[in-house]
Amino acid sequence: MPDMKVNEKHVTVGKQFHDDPRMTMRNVNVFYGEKQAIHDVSIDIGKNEVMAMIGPSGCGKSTFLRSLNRMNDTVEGCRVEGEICMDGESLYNTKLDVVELRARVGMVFQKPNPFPKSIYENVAYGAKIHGLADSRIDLDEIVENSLNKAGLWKEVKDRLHQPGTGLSGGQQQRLCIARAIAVTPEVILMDEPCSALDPIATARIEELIKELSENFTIAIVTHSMQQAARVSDRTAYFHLGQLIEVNPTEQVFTMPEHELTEGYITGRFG
Amino acid sequence: MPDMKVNEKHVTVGKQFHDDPRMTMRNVNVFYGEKQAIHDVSIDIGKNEVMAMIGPSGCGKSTFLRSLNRMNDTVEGCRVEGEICMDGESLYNTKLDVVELRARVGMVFQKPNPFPKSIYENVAYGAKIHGLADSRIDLDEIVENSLNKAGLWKEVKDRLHQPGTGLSGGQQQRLCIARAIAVTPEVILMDEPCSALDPIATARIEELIKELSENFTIAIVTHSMQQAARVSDRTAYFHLGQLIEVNPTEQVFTMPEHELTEGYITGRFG
Amino acid sequence: MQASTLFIIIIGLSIFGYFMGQGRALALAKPLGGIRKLHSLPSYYAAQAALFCALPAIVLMGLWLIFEQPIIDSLVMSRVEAGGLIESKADYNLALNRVHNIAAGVLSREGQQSVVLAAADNLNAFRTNARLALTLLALSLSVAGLVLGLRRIRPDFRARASVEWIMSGLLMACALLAIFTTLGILLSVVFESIHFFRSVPISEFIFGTSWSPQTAIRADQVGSSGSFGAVPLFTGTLLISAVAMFVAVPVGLMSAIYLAEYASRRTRTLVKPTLEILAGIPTVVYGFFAALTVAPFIRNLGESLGLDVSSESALAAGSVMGVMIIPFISSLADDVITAVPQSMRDGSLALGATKSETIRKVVVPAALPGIVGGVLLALSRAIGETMIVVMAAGMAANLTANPLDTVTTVTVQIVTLLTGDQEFDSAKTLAAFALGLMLFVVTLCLNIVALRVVKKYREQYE
Amino acid sequence: MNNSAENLRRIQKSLKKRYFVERCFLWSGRAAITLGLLAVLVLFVDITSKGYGAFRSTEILLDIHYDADALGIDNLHDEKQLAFADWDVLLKNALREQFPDASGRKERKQLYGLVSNGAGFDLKERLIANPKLLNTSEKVWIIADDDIDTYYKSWLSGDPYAERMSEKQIQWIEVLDEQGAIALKFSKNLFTRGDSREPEQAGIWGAVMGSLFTLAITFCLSFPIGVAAAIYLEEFAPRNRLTDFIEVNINNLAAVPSIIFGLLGLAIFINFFHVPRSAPLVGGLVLTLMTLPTIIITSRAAIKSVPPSIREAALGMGASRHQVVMHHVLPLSMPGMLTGAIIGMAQALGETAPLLMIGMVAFIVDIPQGFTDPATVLPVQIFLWADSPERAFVEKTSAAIMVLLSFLIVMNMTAVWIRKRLERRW
Amino acid sequence: ARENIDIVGSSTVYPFATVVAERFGRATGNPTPKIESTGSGGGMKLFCDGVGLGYPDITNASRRIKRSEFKSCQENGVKEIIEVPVGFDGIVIANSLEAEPMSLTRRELFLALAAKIPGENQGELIDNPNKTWKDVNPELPAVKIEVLGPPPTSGTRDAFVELAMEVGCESFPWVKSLSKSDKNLFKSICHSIREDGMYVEAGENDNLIVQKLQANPAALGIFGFSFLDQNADKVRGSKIEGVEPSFDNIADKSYPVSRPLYFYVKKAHVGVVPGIEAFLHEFTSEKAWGDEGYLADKGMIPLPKATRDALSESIRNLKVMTGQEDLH
Ligand SMILES: Nc1ncnc2c1ncn2[C@@H]1O[C@H](COP(=O)(O)OP(=O)(O)OP(=O)(O)O)[C@@H](O)[C@H]1O
Ligand SMILES: Nc1ncnc2c1ncn2[C@@H]1O[C@H](COP(=O)(O)OP(=O)(O)OP(=O)(O)O)[C@@H](O)[C@H]1O
Ligand SMILES: [Mg+2]
Ligand SMILES: [Mg+2]
Ligand SMILES: O=P([O-])([O-])[O-]
Repeated sequence: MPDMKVNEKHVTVGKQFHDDPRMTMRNVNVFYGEKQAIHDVSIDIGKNEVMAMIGPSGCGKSTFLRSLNRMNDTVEGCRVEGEICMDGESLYNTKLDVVELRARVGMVFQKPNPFPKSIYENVAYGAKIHGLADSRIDLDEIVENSLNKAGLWKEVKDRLHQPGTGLSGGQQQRLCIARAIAVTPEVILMDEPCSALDPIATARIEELIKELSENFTIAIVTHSMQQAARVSDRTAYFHLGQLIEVNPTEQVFTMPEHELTEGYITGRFG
Repeated sequence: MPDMKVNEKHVTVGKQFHDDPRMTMRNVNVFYGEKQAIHDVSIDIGKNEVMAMIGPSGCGKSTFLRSLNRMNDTVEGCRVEGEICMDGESLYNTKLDVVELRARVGMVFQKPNPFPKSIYENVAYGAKIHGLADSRIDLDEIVENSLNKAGLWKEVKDRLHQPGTGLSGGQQQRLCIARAIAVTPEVILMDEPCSALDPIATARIEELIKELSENFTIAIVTHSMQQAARVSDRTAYFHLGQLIEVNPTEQVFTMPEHELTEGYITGRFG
Repeated sequence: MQASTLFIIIIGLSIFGYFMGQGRALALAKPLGGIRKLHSLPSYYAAQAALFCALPAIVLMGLWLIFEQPIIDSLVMSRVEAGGLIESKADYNLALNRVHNIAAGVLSREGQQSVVLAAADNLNAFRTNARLALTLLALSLSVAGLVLGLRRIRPDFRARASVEWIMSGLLMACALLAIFTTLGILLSVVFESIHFFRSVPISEFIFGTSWSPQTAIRADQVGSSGSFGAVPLFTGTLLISAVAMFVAVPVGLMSAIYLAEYASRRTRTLVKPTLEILAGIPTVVYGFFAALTVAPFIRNLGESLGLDVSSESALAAGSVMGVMIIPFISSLADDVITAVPQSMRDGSLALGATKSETIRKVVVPAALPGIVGGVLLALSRAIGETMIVVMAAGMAANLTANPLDTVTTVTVQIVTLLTGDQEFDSAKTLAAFALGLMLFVVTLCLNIVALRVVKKYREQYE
Repeated sequence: MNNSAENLRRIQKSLKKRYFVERCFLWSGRAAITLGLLAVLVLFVDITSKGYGAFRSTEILLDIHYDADALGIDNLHDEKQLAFADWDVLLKNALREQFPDASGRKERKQLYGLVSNGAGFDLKERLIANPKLLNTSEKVWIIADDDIDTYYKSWLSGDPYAERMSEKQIQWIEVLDEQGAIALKFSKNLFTRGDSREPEQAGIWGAVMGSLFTLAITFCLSFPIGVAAAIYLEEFAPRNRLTDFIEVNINNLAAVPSIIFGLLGLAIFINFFHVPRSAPLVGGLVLTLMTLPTIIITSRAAIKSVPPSIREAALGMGASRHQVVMHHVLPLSMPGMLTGAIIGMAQALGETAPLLMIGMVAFIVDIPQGFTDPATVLPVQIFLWADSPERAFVEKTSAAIMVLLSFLIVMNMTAVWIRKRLERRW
Repeated sequence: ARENIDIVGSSTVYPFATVVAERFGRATGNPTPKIESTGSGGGMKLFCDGVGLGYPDITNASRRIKRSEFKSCQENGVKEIIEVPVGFDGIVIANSLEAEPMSLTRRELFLALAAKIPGENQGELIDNPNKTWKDVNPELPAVKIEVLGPPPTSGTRDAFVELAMEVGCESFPWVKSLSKSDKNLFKSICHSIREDGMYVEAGENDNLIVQKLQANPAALGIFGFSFLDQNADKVRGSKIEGVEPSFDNIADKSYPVSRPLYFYVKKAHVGVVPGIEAFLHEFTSEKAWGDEGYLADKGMIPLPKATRDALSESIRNLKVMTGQEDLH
């Protein structure tokens, strides 16, 4: 990775903000104990927008993503400062019901983490706890639909009641995607959802993202720039915990504004 | 995924065998309980060869890879049939020393699994148990070298004694690679080693693979065909547990012999 | 109505409330387009109604049952007292008993004073009335709770939050119980200890090296040689516990490892519960075994080796105690070792580690907090164990580190002092409380240290 | 970095030693298991060899004549008559008839000493159950005195213990034996009666019921409370000084000598809440306090070992923390919690010391019918019998231990069965 | 309300009280009294805590009530106490049948077991130097002194000290004279048992001592007569002053080390808890505590007939203690 210095008091370049934002983040800092993992990030994610987040490994993409549905709460010693709002309501407001928030802001984790339960139970879980199904038939339908959308139905339809942990890596990843979309969240955060997927499955997921973006807001972390280019409206480039540049995806990949972004993009093709 | 049928008694097409093989597999079948995950696979991997394994998610790549250093032993209900030999010696020979085998055949798992120890301890672990270092200084050197090769040294050199589980996804993956190469195995099995890596880190690992392949044998599972094209000498295509085609990488990507391979390759770009 | 019947009725009512709540929630949801339109799952609305129905009524019942008797008694006795029969507390108690037994029909009514007879009748009347009142109150509270709980069911009512809030309260109350127990224990030993430290200086007790309560400090024995130095008791406890841990830790830990990592499932399901039997054999049995089988064996063995072994050696008591606490370590450690994710083992094995290396270097460290918990629990048991030592270790308070000698422990002294033939305010008996207090303080310190250490070496796996 | 060939050489060199360590490790595991099992075996064999004899008791066949006159009874429904009747007379008459050779006060007394002290009351019960027997005769197996029992058993095994027997008695027994009128029968008393001072009349049913009631209370309180406390501490409590304090406290409570819990129970439950002394209720409460730390500690260890990623997954789905606990953590840690319950309950089942303080170390004949009747428990019964002078109690003691162990095994098996069903490795 | 009689107290009296209780229960149809074995002191504490249903009706004791206890009883309102001596318990010194029979005097016992013994000179005290019985008396075997006995908290121990040690101690005239002049010193000489391992405090379980003796023939043990009675094939009682510890010898007082057993009844509870009077009568009936009574079968040594008769008279009248008795 090119050893470029980040200016001490950095300024994010590009179009950080959005006219019709669903989520607004202002001056967000995240710390793991002493260590600061996110520095002063301000950005909007618009309604029906797909926002891609790219950046070198360890730059804080997952951390930032996790702070959007307060999953960072579960990490001991992790602290979030600044303002993160969804539809104008602050997430870190003590009055906010974090459970409801997480039901509205779904998440697919970087490492697939299926429950040690059957495949069916894995997918049905969210629907069950949120009361999305009024009957067993509803539930079956939700499960089938979700697995179908995640491109896993055909592979697992004969073994729905076998443990989810007995699936292959990619299957687990798709299971986790199916599980997340089964509760039809309004915002979906995906942390490298296709990292373990073959091209065909990846295409399926990308299609899904497109489909979902018609109604929902999606933030996706990815290492594949092609993928970012294919699915996202805007792309944010992170570097060492700072948000360097946000711009329409087209522009980021063709004429990045910031030299760091350029370095990263060309480093790829160089 | 195109719904093409696999012929009942299939025949692998292409150049399955190698003149100077390090590992020879003949009629390998792998079962999880009742379910057969690998069907009658025969293939050679040559000395100083990089073999890429591709195929749709769930087709048995990880399973096959794991049977090459007998990691399948640890899965309850998993059974391997057929002959797998390294340098002419059968791996499933009861007399074979599986510890030595695994020291010689290193493995990087699909899901990064760092030990709940410090970063340093994670990398030094193999060297310590095998007694590869005579002194603390040797050990420090091994750790630094390995981390460097995996492209992680710069990021973690100030926090060597913090837990490896506190790293980002990509960092954990590189940590596991560093851990595997620290014991200098002769054969390295890598299960999607770059799935969570950004392009720069990926490039670093690919370079590493090239470097290692001068002396060693490498089998790599990957979903990125570009990656396969960049690093491998031959490519094996798996489908539903069967080995469909093995051919020089060039040929597989330009004019695959089997229609299934072609479907998979073009499905990607289509 | 009997309290138990009432209790069952309330529970029944609350079960009924549950189904009512569920039905109501479902009925509310239907026109809205399914339960997704409700804030919470129907079961939460139902649970909310059930809790509202049961909890207040049961709390009322509990309080009522605790205070009913004293209040009725004082009501009943106020007449008797007015009758001028009562001169002292003793009279009061007696009269009260008489009233109770007459009321219960155990004593005949013949020859009793009329005040007492009246009081007995009163008592019965009060009781009947009180029960009636309780029944009515509890049932109406329960029904009121039910109605309120049901009325609160609205599509936007945050039933889940409400139920979970109550549940959290209950959970916390359970955890706080530990504090109350501690408080209770302290209270039940502190006063007597203070009493004790009035006659024996605290410094002598803590630092004295001679324990010999045989010539106790009685009023008529000023200056005699009774001495209350607790040091030998604590070293004795330590010695025996050390011997016990020396037996239990290796055996327990190795058993756990073997069961979790090497043994077949079948062996494991058979052996683990078999070992657990060791924890349930009455300590009296162990005591006999230690005193009559192990101790002579060790003595004879020692003699044939030319060693001077006491016939009630710390070794005998300690090793038998060690056997008893094996399952505390083996079962607990087995559970936590089994819970370490397979991927940790895979990571190590793939690097060419042998199974034992994997276990020693990866699995056990990852499971360490749980294992330490088990070991601490076993150690605690060893320190607190009484019967074995009473029977096998004797009561000679020697200050020694030689396991072949006989020593005594704090618990032995507590038991003999408390159950022996004493005048009850003698320094001897009080010493038991002081010992209890001191043991409490010492183990508290040990535990604080242990907590620190565990925190430091904790390896959290993913 | 060292090159691969050099490393391989080193690895191969190290292997021998490492395999040696591996083998030692494996063998020490086997040795540990063997040791543990051996301990169980030794204790079992020891106890069984001492106790099996108690399951049969010596009985003597006598021809009993229910003589209303001798009894001084005319109405079997008159309580008063029944209470004052001299039931032993029936036995005495029967014995005198059987052995007319007994002459003189002393010999007579020895003769009457053949049968149990309480056997007269057994006849009373027999007669009341079947009033038609009055003034008729029947042959009845009468339970023998404990000394006779001890002698007869030792005599059968070829090593007679005759210290407490007179010449005459020995002769009589030989005669009875020839007639086939003395035999070992299954000891029904052992399983149907409460405590008694006469070993041949003593049974453990009272103690079994006492244990049952006591443990029912202990389990119903300590398991839910313990699990709840563990859940609170691991999953909900903020990590601060207070929770550290609670944690230390709980660990510390485990080390409190059990007798101190007895003191506590005495102060709180008996003196403050006026729970009746000697009742299973108070015993159960005290044992609850005593087993709570064990259950809490084991449950916490079990909860701790649930991988955090599972919690994350569920939280990420929008599950509340309570749902995470109920749906994931609890099912996954239940086997460990059951281990805690097994050990805790086993401990409670075998405990005597705290019961000393709350009056459960007592002589109680009547079988407890509820949670507030005076009762004793199995280990206390063992403790009391072990301290009795009568030698026949030695085998009774061991028999009681055997019963306690069976109780324990049945109790554990249930829990183990559940635990096994819940266990999984992930 | 409580219907059963509640008895607490001495573990020594426990086996006797329980027989009576059982017979009482079976014969009368009353609920069988509940008897706790708490030790004499513990029983006395419970007993004296007050009157009323929550407190025991009767306490057993293997020694007489102490003055301090009596006072405490009075203070807590337990004013009227009926004292019932029921019989004797012999304290025996026994060893395994495998070992040589022993014949000891109380002086020898004192010399073997005291912490300090009088030295050569008048008024001098030396740490007990005796290691073997031969050191005590050259005619005794050269066996190491090892005596298993009750701990200082036990009533049996107190009785042993008073009945054996103190008498042996008084065989030294200058010590005896101390009993008038310096009572404290006298007690500290005569009542202190050595703590250097020769005297092993073996707990209160007499059966355990018997079995330990069997396992260790070199040792002697101190315990109640009934245990000797039941284990005649294992242990043998040593002669004291040439007298064997047998039933008859204890009864006629020729065996010197025996102590009286008592129980105490709250008069206030008579008529409050049903059956107390009947229980008293059962316990003090000839068929129970008489020479041929069932208590004697259980190993209790009866009181002399005359004493019994006198007592049963006063018991029938529920005569209470006056506080003028000669209590310690
Ligand atoms: N432990 C197991 N038990 C049962 N079935 C298993 C287990 N592990 C894998 N399988 C099944 O075996 C088949 C092959 O799995 P494998 O992990 O080898 O796939 P893969 O090719 O590595 O896929 P991916 O690219 O998604 O990792 C899949 O159908 C999978 O569901
Ligand atoms: N639990 C933790 N404790 C301490 N440091 C952490 C923790 N998790 C992440 N970090 C550190 O914070 C930084 C950002 O991590 P993050 O996981 O957000 O990276 P990322 O951008 O997702 O990288 P990747 O692409 O490799 O997943 C990294 O330096 C990482 O080491
Ligand atoms: Mg990440
Ligand atoms: Mg895979
Ligand atoms: O229990 P005792 O008081 O008789 O020793």
